[in-house]
Amino acid sequence: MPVKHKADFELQLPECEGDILQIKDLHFAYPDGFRALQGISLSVCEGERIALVGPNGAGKSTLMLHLNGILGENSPISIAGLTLEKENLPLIRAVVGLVFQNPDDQLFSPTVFEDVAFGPLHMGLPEEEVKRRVQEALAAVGMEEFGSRLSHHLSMGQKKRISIATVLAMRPQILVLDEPSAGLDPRARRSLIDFLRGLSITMLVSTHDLQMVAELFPRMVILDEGVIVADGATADLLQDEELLLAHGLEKPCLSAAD
Amino acid sequence: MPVKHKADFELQLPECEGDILQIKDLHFAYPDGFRALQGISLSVCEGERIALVGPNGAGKSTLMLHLNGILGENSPISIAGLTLEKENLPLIRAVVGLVFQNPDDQLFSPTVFEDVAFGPLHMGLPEEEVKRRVQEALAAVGMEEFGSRLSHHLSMGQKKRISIATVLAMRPQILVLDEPSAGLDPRARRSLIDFLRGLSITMLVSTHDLQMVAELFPRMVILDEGVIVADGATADLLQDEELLLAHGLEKPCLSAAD
Amino acid sequence: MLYSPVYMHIPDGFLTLAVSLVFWGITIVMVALAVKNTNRSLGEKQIPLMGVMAAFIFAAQMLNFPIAGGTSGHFLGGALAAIVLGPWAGILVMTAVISVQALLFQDGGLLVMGANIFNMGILTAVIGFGLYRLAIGQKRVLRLAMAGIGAWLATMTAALMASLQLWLSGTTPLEIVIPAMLGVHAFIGIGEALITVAALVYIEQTRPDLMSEEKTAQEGGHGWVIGGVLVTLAAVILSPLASAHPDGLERVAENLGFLGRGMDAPFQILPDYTIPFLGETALSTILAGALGALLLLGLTILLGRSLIRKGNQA
Amino acid sequence: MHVDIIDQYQFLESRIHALDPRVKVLISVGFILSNALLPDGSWPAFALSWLVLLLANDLANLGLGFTLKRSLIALPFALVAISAIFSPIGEPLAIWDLGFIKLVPTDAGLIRFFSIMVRSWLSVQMAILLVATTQFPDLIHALEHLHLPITLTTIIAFLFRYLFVLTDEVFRILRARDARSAGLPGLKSGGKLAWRIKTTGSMAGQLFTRSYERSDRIYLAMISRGYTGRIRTLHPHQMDRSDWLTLAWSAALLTLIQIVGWIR
Ligand SMILES: Nc1ncnc2c1ncn2[C@@H]1O[C@H](COP(=O)(O)OP(=O)(O)OP(=O)(O)O)[C@@H](O)[C@H]1O
Ligand SMILES: Nc1ncnc2c1ncn2[C@@H]1O[C@H](COP(=O)(O)OP(=O)(O)OP(=O)(O)O)[C@@H](O)[C@H]1O
Ligand SMILES: [Mg+2]
Ligand SMILES: [Mg+2]
Repeated sequence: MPVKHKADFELQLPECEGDILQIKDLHFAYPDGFRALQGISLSVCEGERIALVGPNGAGKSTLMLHLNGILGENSPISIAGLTLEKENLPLIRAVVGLVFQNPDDQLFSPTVFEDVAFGPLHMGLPEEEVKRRVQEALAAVGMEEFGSRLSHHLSMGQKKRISIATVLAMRPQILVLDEPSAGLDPRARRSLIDFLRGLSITMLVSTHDLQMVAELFPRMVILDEGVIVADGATADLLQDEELLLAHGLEKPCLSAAD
Repeated sequence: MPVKHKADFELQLPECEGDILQIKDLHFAYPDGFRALQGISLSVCEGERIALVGPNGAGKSTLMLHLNGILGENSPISIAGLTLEKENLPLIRAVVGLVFQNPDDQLFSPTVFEDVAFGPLHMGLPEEEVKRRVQEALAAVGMEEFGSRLSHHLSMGQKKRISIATVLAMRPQILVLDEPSAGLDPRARRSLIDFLRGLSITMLVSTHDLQMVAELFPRMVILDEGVIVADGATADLLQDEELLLAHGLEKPCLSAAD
Repeated sequence: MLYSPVYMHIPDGFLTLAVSLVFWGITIVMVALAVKNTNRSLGEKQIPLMGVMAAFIFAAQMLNFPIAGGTSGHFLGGALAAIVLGPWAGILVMTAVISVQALLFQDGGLLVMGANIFNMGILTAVIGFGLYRLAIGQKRVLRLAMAGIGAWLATMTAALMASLQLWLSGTTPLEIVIPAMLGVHAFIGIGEALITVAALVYIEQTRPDLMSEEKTAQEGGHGWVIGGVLVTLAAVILSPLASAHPDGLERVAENLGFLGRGMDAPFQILPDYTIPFLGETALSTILAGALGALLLLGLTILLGRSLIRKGNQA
Repeated sequence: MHVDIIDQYQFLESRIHALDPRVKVLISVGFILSNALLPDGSWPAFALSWLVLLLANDLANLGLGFTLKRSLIALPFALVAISAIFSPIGEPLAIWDLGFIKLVPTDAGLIRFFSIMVRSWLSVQMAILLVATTQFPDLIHALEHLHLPITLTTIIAFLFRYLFVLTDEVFRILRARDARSAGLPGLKSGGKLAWRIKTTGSMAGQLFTRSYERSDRIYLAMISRGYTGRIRTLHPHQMDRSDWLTLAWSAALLTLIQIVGWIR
């Protein structure tokens, strides 16, 4: 079920020069001095689906946290034409929907409904609109009936879907997912993949699951030690076994699935 | 590095009739009434490596918790000739080494050394022997220098190895691992597989990673809804796509690896 | 058992309305202050932090350690929360824990919740944090020892206060409830102290930033030290006194007038019969109680002395 | 996982389940207050209170004995009140000489003891009824709408959510400890008590550190969805006619109980 982005409360985005996301030579060091990002440049066009891969500690999560201004104020990032500055943050957080890896960190309200409503409420939308958006987002992830359920009663796969709904309810232009398939069994993973395939929205996804990358993402970016070591068509990069091996990856099986 | 099982404090196990583990029609219901195991029978011979697969909620973890008496007192299980009774429990826990999925649950001491020493200390071994065993176990997982490190600050892959060491230090006859490869990046996963391959000990491993199963385990048991639906040679079962699909599994890629 | 109730949670029905309301009053004021102060010091991060910490205290209460013969030690957590999060946040966290225990598990009543929060949340924060704050700038061993003593005393004081509330409500005579409650909690308190110290050691090793002295100093000023010492002194003096001379305590209370002698019937705080003339029947109980209390007092003093000596040598 | 069996909410449909949670909170507190107000030994009033409870049990489709069965948890605390039996007021009923101590139960003491027990027992049942018919999140809303500080209600909401996550963690840690608590024949297993306590303390410390770090991540998740320090909530509940009616009826019943209790 693709999410339609036409409603009363549509964001008026400034004109964008073809790129919905632009990063120019981004550096970042954690307070302890660890230089997690060392010159990242990336451009993303509207509607693209990009996979971000790389070994543990490569800096994937760090990069994603920059995309809606949680880390690194005044970074050289522009999102839908907006620069990453303090006064733009609320708008940017409405544009970029960030889903964390562990749904237990993302779903912090007692009930599913309250959780999905959190984002729209904090955008200051009227109650009626909030309710409509929650319904819509739950429908988009196929969990309409779960509104009144308690978050802790859900299975891992269900929690993952609800996490995505919490962000969809904010009608983001870009969906940023941190390792969405980790910890899912093959069936739940398959249904997640099918769900993501149906979603027509710009998407940046970090993952260790190269098989999913091959199935779902035309473009792939390999990150290692804070730099982008490769950026190109997934089909090409996955053929380059040497490259993969050098960055802790493994050529996935391309025959079994689909 | 295979762990050698000859030392001063070797266990004197009673004669075993060829099977190191025997389960006969095991039933188990959780306190809330959910019947998680509904008639499990399984025999394991010394030195066998068996993979336990099945969808989320199949009962894999439940079964494993039975194997060293954490769940289900007086179950129809015999381990190395010992029946699962209260007075045998301490001995059985020395025979069966159980490693949980999440190393964060397994590692509860501040330093790696203290954690690995927990089992031997609890067994009442003299200090010298404890130290020797800790060194040996850490060496077996290739982490000799990590003794004084804080468990909290290790990477996932390192924590996994330490978890296994905590159990190896007890010199178990059977190693039971619950989803050892979950959450590891391809490189860490690969090194775990290589490590397990080098370990010559009876092994029962639950996993969703069928590719690892194909590489490492000659025998495979499929569990679904509390019953064993298939038990046989991995090579055969993995060919049976219908069977796999029926139980939420997917045929893995057999070409890419090795 | 998934969740085992702790004896210190007073259920509804055991305290009179007047006693319940008095302690609700104190508690409400303290909690309101705590809300104000944490808003100021912790900022917007406070809510998830305190919420998850409350869940932590709750979950940690399920940790137990085998002592002997099937009994096991339990953990209350008030002092630990106050030491690591600061006293105000500690009070809020314990308030949340105690209300959920009452609401969700009926462990402790609703009408008496004010008293329970006062005993287990506010007193433990005052003593636990106050004494720990006192040792700031001292050697690590001394600080940890103070944390341990604080945790033990906090448990004992909470038990003492619960006993006093029960007595004020005419539920049970002083000479019985004090030795009984203090006797049980002397042991529970030891477990509490040891776990608190061990947990602090772990936290210091893995997240030293959470336990830095500046942070602790920032979280509460000298007022807490004074409060902690005063409450501790009061408790240490009061408990043997109360169990040895219950009538004496009562007379003091009457002279101070806070028992409101004029109130009658439903608001009767102090039914007459709790003024026992030291009859033969009660004598042995009193003796036993006094002995126990004196023993505890002596132990506390000895422990304190040896620690101070150690601190001076350092 | 499955620690949620400690959640006592009963998934049923009934008039009581459907009531506005604020009404249920008010009635429960009123009932407990009424118990505290009743004088010692007002048995008819206590009986009437119990009748009201039974009726509520029935209206909630829980079965008559539901709250009764669950009310036994408060029993251990009764030990504390037993001493009331021997309070030196009223007429002595007997003298039990136990050698080292003489116990003298009195009639007034007995009345006092049983009154305390009945009050406590009725109050606990009402609290059980409240949580059995009200989802905890609704309860939190009720407290919010009754003007508790939002900081506090939000902390409680977080506590409820993470209670289950963290207790699960505790259980897994405890299991891991059990799994390695092995023994060998001929050796004394278990280790020293101090070591055991230290291990438990480490477990508590570890749980603390992990909880603390989790709260950091949750904070990040919150700001990424627009949180700026002020929690906003929906107002999902509306008082309707039947809510007001129930409230009025209950007030009348409680007044009646007080009258019965105070008429001699
Ligand atoms: N708060 C922090 N302070 C200091 N260093 C940090 C912090 N968080 C992460 N790092 C370090 O930054 C580097 C990048 O971490 P990041 O979480 O972005 O990696 P990742 O690519 O997401 O890895 P994974 O696949 O394991 O999720 C790592 O080396 C990590 O140790
Ligand atoms: N403590 C518990 N109380 C009640 N039911 C439980 C409990 N623990 C697990 N279950 C249920 O028992 C069934 C088997 O659970 P188990 O954890 O053994 O599955 P599993 O095969 O290990 O699944 P996974 O692949 O997700 O780890 C599940 O349906 C689960 O919901
Ligand atoms: Mg990451
Ligand atoms: Mg499992």
